[in-house]
Amino acid sequence: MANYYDLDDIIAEEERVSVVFRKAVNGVGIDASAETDCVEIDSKVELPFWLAHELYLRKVVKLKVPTCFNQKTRLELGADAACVDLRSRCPYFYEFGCKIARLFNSCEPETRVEGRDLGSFLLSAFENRYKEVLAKAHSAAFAAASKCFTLLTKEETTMYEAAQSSMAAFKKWRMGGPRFQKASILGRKRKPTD
Amino acid sequence: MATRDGDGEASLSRETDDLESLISMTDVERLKTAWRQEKAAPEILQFEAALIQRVREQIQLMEETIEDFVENSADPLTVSLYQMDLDRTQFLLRSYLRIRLQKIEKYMFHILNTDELFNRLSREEKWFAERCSNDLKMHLEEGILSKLPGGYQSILKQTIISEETDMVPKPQLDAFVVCKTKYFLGHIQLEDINNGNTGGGQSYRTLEEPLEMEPNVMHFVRYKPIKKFVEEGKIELY
Amino acid sequence: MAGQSDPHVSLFSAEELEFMAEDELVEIVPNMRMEPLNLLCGDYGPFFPQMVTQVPVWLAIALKKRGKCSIRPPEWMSVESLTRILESERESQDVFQVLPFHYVEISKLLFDHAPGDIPDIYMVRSLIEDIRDVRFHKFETSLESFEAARSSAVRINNLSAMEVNIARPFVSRALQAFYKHTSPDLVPNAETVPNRWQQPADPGQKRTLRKR
Amino acid sequence: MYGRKACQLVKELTTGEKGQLMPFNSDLFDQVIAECGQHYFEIQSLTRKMEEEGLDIETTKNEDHYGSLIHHLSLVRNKRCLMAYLYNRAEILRNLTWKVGPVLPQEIQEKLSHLEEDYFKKHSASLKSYMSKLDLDLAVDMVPPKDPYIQVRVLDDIGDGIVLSDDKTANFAPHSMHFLKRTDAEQFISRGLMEELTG
Repeated sequence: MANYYDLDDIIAEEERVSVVFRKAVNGVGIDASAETDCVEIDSKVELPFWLAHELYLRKVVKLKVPTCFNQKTRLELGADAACVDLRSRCPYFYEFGCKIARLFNSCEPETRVEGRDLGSFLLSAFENRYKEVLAKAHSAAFAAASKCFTLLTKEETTMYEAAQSSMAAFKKWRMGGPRFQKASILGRKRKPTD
Repeated sequence: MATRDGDGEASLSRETDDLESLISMTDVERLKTAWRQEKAAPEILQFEAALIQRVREQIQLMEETIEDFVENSADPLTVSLYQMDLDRTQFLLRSYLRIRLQKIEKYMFHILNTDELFNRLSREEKWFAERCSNDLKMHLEEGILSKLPGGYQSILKQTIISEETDMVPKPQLDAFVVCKTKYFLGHIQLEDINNGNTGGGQSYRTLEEPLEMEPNVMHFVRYKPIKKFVEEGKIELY
Repeated sequence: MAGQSDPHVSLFSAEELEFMAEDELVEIVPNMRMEPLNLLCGDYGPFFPQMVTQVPVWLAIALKKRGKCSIRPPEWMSVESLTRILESERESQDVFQVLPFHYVEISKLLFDHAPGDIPDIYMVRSLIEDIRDVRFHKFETSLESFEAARSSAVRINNLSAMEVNIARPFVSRALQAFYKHTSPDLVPNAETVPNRWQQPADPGQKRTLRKR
Repeated sequence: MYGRKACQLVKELTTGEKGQLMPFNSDLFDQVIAECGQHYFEIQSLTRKMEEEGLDIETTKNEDHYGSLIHHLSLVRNKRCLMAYLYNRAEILRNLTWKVGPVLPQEIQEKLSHLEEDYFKKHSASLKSYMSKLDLDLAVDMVPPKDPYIQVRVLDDIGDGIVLSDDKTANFAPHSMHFLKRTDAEQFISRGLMEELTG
C-alpha cells in the first residue's frame, strides 16, 4: 500500500478512466452530459481513478482499459520501446498501469480478460526502456539527453535524475571547492547589501 | 558490527578471529560502523546506548586533555592533531544522532504505534518522538482535521470505518540496500512468505532460489529478507 | 550544503566517503621527532626522523600540510601495478579487479595534498582515471544486460565505495521497480515470470552482474 | 469534477524548482475545506431522504445510497490531498530547521501560513530541548570535518559584537575576510551570510 502522503501516488490516481455505470446514482454532479444531478444506468462517464476504483470494487461501474495501455501503444512499444513518447500519453504510465492491473486481477474473471496481461506488458516496457534511460543518463550530450527526457514517464525521469545527480555530485567532489554552501532552499538571487 | 555491549547478547557462533578483531576495535571504529548502518538502513535501528555513553566519556576526557595541553603551552602541532581527532569523533557522534532524529521525524507516528521500534530509541529520543508527534498532530488538527466533518477527523485512519491505520507513513522495507557479510550465510529466503506483502495475498511470488552469501562479497539486496541479519550484526550495510 | 548527504540523491555524500577513507592507514616518513599520539581513533607514533611509520590518511595529510613528513604512496599506486590492473580490467568484460575499497578517495587525497611524494604522478593520475572510466563503463554495460535483474539480490563483487555510491541511486530504484513490476498481484500468471531457479544456466555467458 | 481542486493543491507542491517552497495557497486550501463541508451536507441530505422514505440506510443500495457513497469517497479524497499538502510542507519545514537554524529567513517566512510559522517554532523548540537534554549541539558538523579553521568572506551585513564559541567577539563587516572556527562559520554560511574561501 502506497504511502498516504505520497504526492506522486496522489497525482497518479487523478488519471481519468472511462466507466459505464451499472447502477443509477442520485444527487451527484459527475456526469457533465446529464442535465440533472442523476446518473442513469449505462451512462458513459470519465472518472478519476480514485473514484472509479472504489466504484468498480463495489460493482457500481464497469471499467475500460485506458487508451494509453491499448493495442496501439503496445505495438509501438514492441517495435521501438525507447522512442515512444509515454509522457504525453500518461506521465504516470507505470504507476497508473500497476493500479489498473492490480484492480483487474483482484476482481471477477469476466473483466480480467481485457487487462489480464497488462502487468507483464508493463514489465517488458519498463525492462526495454530502462536501459535507454541508463545509457542516456550517464553518457548522452545535453541536447540529446534533453530530447529523450521529454519522452520519459515520471518514474523514468526520477531514475534518470537519480543517475545524473549522483554522477554530478561525484564530479563536483572531484573538482574540489567549498565544502560549506548556502542551503539550497534559500533563493540564489539575493545580493549582498552594499 | 559491534555487539550491543551490556545487554548480554553475546553471540557464541562468532569465530575466534572475529572476537579478536572485535576486542582490538576502538569505540570510534564501532561508532563508525553504527553510523554507517544507521545511515544505510531504511528503518531505525537499536540505539547503541553503551557505546554512545563510552564515546561521550572519551570525548569529554579528550576535551580536558586538550585544555590541559593549551594551558601548559604544549606543542601547537600536537594540540591541533588531537583537536582534529576529536573533531572527527564529534562529527560521527553528531551525525549518528542526527540521522536517528531525522528518521524519527519522518516515521514518528509509526514508531509511536510500534512497540518494537519505540523500544529501540534512547530515553531522550523517546521524549523527542512524543513531543514531535504532538507538535505535528496539533498542526494537522488545527489546519485541517478540526475543520472536517465528524467521522473524518482521525489522523491515523482515513475514515471512521477504515480497518487499519492506513494514513501512517512507514519505512520502505522493500528498498534495496548494499551489504556484505563476514560469515557464510546460506539459505536467506528472499520472498516474504510469512507476511505476504501482496494486498490480496491470493498468489505468491514464484519462489527464487534462497540466497547464499559468501563472506566479503558485496550485494544489492532487498532490505526485508536480510533485516534480521542486520539486526543481529551478521550483515553489514554499506 | 555540498558535503551533506541528501537522502534523495545518494546515501553517502562523496565527502562522507572521503571521511571514511581518511581512516585507512598509510606510511609516512617523518622529518621531526614527536611523542606518541594517544588518539580516540587509536595510538600512533612515536615519530622519529626518517623512521617509517603507519598513520591514518587524515593524520598523514595534516602532518604533510605542516611540512612534517612525506607520504609513501601505497604499493597499488605505482605505475607498474596500475598498468597491470588497467590491462586486466580491459581484458575481462565480467570481472572487476581487486582494488582498495576506497581507491578513488585515497588517490584523490594524495594527489591533492602530496603530489610531490608520488613518483610519475601524471602517469599515475591518468592511469587511475582510465581504470575508473573502464570500470564504470563496464558496470554500465552490465546494467544494460540486466534482464536477469528480476531478482531480489544482485552480486556486485569488487566494486569500490565510490563506485557503489554513484551507482546506488539508479540501481536501487531500478531493482525496486523490477521488484514491484513482478509482484504476483500484477502478474498473476505464473508462466509469465519463468522460474529462473529451474532454468538451465547459460554456460556461455557469465555476467559481471549476474543474478547472484 | 470532484476532487479536482484538491489535486491542484497537491500538484502545486510538485511544480516549481526542486527543494523550493511555494507560498501557502490559502485561497485554494479554504475552497477545498469548503468542498468537504459541501460533500458532507449532500451525504446527510441523501441519508435523510432515505430515512424519510422509511428505508434501512444500512442495507438499502439504491441510487441515493450510491450518491452518498460518491460524496463520501470525494470527501476522503479531499482529506488525503489536504493532509498531503500540509504534511509535506511540514516536512520541508522540519528539514529547514536543520539547514538554516531556528530563525526563519524573511524570504521563507513570507511563504508560510500562520499555523506553519507556529509549527516551525514549536518544532525548533522541541529539537532545541532534545539537544539541551543531551548537552550537545547537533546543528553543527553537518559536513565531515577537515581542518578546525576555515577562511570565510562576509557577504551580508551581520553586524558587530557577534560572540563566537571561544567567547571572543568579532566584527563582521560586509566583504571582510576571517579565519574562523569551522563550527562557528557553518550556520552563517548555510544562511547565505558568509561564503567559504578555498584554494
